[in-house]
Amino acid sequence: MTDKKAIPLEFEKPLELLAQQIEALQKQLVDHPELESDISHLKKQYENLRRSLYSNLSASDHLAIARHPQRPYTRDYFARWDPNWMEMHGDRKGMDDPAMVTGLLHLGDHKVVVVGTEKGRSLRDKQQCNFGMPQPEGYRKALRLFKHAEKFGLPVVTLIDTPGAYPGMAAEEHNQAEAIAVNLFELAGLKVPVIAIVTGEGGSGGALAVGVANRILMMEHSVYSVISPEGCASILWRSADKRDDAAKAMKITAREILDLGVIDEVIEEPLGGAHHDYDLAAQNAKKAVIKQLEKMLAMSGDDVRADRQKKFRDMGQFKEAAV
Amino acid sequence: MTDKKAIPLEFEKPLELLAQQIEALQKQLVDHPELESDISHLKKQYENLRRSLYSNLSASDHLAIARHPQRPYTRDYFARWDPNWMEMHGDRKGMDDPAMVTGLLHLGDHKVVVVGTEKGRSLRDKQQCNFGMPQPEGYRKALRLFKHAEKFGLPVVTLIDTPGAYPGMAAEEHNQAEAIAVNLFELAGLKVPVIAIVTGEGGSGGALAVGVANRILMMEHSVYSVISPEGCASILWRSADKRDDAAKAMKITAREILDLGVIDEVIEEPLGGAHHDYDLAAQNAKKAVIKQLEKMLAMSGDDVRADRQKKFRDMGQFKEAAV
Amino acid sequence: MDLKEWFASRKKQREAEEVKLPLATDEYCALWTQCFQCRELLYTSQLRQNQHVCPKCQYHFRIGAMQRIEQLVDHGTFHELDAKLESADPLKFVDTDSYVKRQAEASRKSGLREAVITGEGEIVGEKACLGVMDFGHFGGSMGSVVGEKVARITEYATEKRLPLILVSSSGGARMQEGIFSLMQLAKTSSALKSFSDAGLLYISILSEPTYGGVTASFAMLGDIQIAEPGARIGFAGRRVIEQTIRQKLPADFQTAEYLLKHGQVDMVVERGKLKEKLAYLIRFHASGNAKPQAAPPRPKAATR
Amino acid sequence: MDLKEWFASRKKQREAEEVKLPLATDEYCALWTQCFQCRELLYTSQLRQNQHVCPKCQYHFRIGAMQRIEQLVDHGTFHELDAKLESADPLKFVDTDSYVKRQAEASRKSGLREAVITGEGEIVGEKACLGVMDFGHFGGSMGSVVGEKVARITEYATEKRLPLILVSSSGGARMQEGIFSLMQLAKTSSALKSFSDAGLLYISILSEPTYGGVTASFAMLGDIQIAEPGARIGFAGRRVIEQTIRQKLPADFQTAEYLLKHGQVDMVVERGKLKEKLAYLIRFHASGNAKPQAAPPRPKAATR
Ligand SMILES: [Zn+2]
Ligand SMILES: [Zn+2]
Repeated sequence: MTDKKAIPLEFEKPLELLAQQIEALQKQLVDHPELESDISHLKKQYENLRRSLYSNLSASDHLAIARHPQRPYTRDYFARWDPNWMEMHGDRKGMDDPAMVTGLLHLGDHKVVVVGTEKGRSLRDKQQCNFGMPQPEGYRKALRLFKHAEKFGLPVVTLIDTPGAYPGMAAEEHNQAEAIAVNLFELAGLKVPVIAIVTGEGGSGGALAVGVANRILMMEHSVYSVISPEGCASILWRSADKRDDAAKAMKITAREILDLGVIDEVIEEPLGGAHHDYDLAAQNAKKAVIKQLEKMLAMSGDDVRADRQKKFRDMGQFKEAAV
Repeated sequence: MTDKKAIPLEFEKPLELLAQQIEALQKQLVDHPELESDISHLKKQYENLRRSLYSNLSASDHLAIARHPQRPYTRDYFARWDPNWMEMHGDRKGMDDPAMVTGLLHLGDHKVVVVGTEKGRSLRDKQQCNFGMPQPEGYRKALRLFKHAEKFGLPVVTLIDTPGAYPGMAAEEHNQAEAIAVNLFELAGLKVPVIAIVTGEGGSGGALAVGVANRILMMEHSVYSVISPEGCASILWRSADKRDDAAKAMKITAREILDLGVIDEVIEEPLGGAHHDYDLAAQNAKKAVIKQLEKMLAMSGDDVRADRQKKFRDMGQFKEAAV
Repeated sequence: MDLKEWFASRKKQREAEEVKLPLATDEYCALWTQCFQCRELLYTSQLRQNQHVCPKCQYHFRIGAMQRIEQLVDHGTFHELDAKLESADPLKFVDTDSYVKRQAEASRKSGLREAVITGEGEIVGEKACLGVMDFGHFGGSMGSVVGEKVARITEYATEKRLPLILVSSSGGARMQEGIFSLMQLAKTSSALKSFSDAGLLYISILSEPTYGGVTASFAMLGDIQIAEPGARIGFAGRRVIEQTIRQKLPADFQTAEYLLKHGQVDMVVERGKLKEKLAYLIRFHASGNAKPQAAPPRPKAATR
Repeated sequence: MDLKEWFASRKKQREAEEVKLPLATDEYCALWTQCFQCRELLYTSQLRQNQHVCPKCQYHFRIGAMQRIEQLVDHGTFHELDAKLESADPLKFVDTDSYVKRQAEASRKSGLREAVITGEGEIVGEKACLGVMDFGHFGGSMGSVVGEKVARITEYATEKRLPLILVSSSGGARMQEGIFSLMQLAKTSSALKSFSDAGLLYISILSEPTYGGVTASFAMLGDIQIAEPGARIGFAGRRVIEQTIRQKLPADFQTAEYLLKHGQVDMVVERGKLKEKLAYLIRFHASGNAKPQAAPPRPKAATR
């Protein structure tokens, strides 16, 4: 993906206007060489504005980048991490949910089981993936691979990019809640290392169902929240228009969640967001995962499990009343 | 159930005719006391014929009794073994298959997990139970209870009365074969004792899926076979009419299978079949199960598992060629 | 502290605050209560005697945590644990009002510090650990305190090798605690994993209503799942689903009976029989089986 | 014994019997073979070179066990095990003909003693145990010998700590052995349970056709499930299902691709890539993970 093809986001409009101006002047440059300095000035302005924009992003801006239609998805990462990765399919019980991608992958020198939610690139893919919202069968497919990893002593790496679990009728009938709960339960008990990366949207229980990891990483512009900002706004503000307020209040950005102590690391993205350079984004993520993984590989299985359970045991803030 | 209400089977017709004669004579007895001795003679004949019939049943006769519409079903046994038994429902993943009944039950002094295929008594029940043919979800419900039993150290008692697993489209989609295979696999690994009783029809893999037990018992008139006699006849004889030949050739009766060394005990039924006296049939079955169970309770979990695995390891007959 | 003491201390606390608080649940407010289902007017006192089940149509009214404990636990045997935990405000959350104010308001309405009460008690003589949620407090939502108390009672039960009973009633996670509330799903499920590996019995009771993060964690992890008649239980709310699939859902969708049909609960038990069934189940899984289970197997070391 | 020797010994045996046997599979009989799917006339020798996959439409022809072994195992590395086991006639079974006669007829047609060949060999240098079924022998049906040989190779692999690959092709259980044939489902699954508990890798390959008792036992118990393109795989046969549900089934029902869509297999792999994928999978699950897994946990003793 090159910059040219990137669809600009709302908050990037000023940048786009500047770019258009520069382009217009450049066309006149042959006839009017005196424009050279103006162009150079504008280019500097452009760079400054860009830096300034990206160092002062609001929660909503991050959300927009995290949801960018050109954002790299799970399959984009897997393909770049290991072009020969081998996909594994199905829950063995009637369904292969394309919204949950699973397989075997060489990550540098390490062999890992990978599991990730997938939004789908083409319209047809998106529809089949329910726009990244897994069915219960998708979570059970993930669970099958978690157990496979445990049996063969393979670490697990999960990628998270989902608005949440699919809220459909069949999903409820097939016990969506149980599918998620059982994954939380079984992930807690694994003795192989689990590393999770939120690459885009980390949406609620549907994200956590593949996110109970020893180390949780977030891509710089990804978000992670208990409910979508729209959902939160429509319940608490009684208006989905208050999405930006909700996004801000819930502290959904990678940096904020790192500061809250819930995650372990923020992975730098290419300037402007991961969609400007898939290869670089995938490489940064790969390096970060390998670094975290290698720290864990010296630990015993029992210690790996205890480490993960302690991590989640400590989550939350509360007080103890005097009386 | 009393004798009067029992629907006679084809091979019982001569008995029925005799009974009608006796009844006719008895009506005339007031006016013709001299008939007394004739009646007494006929009654003796009746008893003799009955004994003779039931001591020389063909495979098809057993099959007919095993499939008798009034035959006691799984729920009839459970209710008599423990009127307060507690039913447990569902596979937790979308379905509660009524063709597979599961629960907790006090069997004498023992607490056991019970699992059994159920044909259903009323027409509506029968339809819901698919006439005793479980769906994959039924086998997975059974598996859930097997795991429950294992977790809590409770022995398992299974009752088998099924023509086989349901051959439907959704059943195939939901991987009927896997559901059966996984039960065979997991039952083999249980460290709690498992006792199975074939109470009616033991039909193929759909029966075995709840039949991998330390001890296998069969009710006197029950049958157990790799394929239904009709199915066998239509494949090998190319005519379902040859059912009786197939039934005979396959050796499907309790006594024959005992002689082949595949099962451990034949449980006596009330004369004429279990449908003539539910209470007695249930009591005989209960006694037999408790006797077998108590032999196993002194064994360690590992020994119980090894005992079961050895049992099935030894099944089969073959030769070793010289060259 | 038993129930009597608990009520006494709560009364004292209220008097100290010199505020006239309404009673814990709305139906207490009047002499008469109209049944939500059959519209019958019922004597509130009679309704209470009938464990808040409509004598006419068997509608199971929502009840508070203390009432539930009163119904399930033998008189005088309940000892509350971790009663003093109360919510913080880690995000300094403000929507149309501040989380701090909303917390105070919730406590004023419910008379409770948080949406779950945990403790130890006896059920027809059988010792058990309990956690009971109260929908009347902040919609039974799960924040850090609910998660912490559920995790603690689970750990306590593990240590004491006692059966665990959790009665759920919740709208889901508490948004005002953001990502922390989401993480409670993992915290409670993880505690239950260790509890389960110890070979102990967990009975989950689902009462009206149980949704979202609570359903998607501890409420669906019972060795035995029991639902109250008519209770609505699900992951996503009815309206969200209808908006997603653009069609009307059947009337009985997400009811206890619907869940039973779809294999999600072991049984639907009417309130009047719940206590005896619990005692039966505890006894069935306990006596004779008290030996601890071996530790789970150690898997191979991780690859390099 | 490697393949060359095997063929040599088979040839000798045949000559000794002084019977002109046809070749193992029907398509060998002619210079030309018509593709079942696209109807193209193909040179049999070319078809063979292409691993019996139609070069035009990719139809995967059914192949015999020895051909399969030739395709999968490195030349000269295959050692057959338990080659001498042969069927008995425990029921003295007679239908329109006797089982004994049918056995002889099956062996004459297939040139095999039984419907599965088992042994040890190398796959791109990776040691593995193999069991390969041959539909050409008695419809690949499973009687006591097939069950015994599958159980033995599973136990052998467990003992040697080698990966296990079973290639299925079967119409189901062998009716002529009655209840004994049914019990082979349990025997093979039980052996696989112990194999799996030892932390070892089992790859199940489903080829055209795999039905009934074989599908409902070892063929569906793979850690990894691979199907060949177009292979029909199921529990019940198509006609039985159509009779039961009284409606036509979709054309692709029970094909490998249908199973993939319904989550029953991990992947559909064309024959030309099968060997390399197997080697990849064996390596992926082997190196660095060779430490044996601890024994499964001991559950509590049974109740009294
Ligand atoms: Zn009412
Ligand atoms: Zn072709």
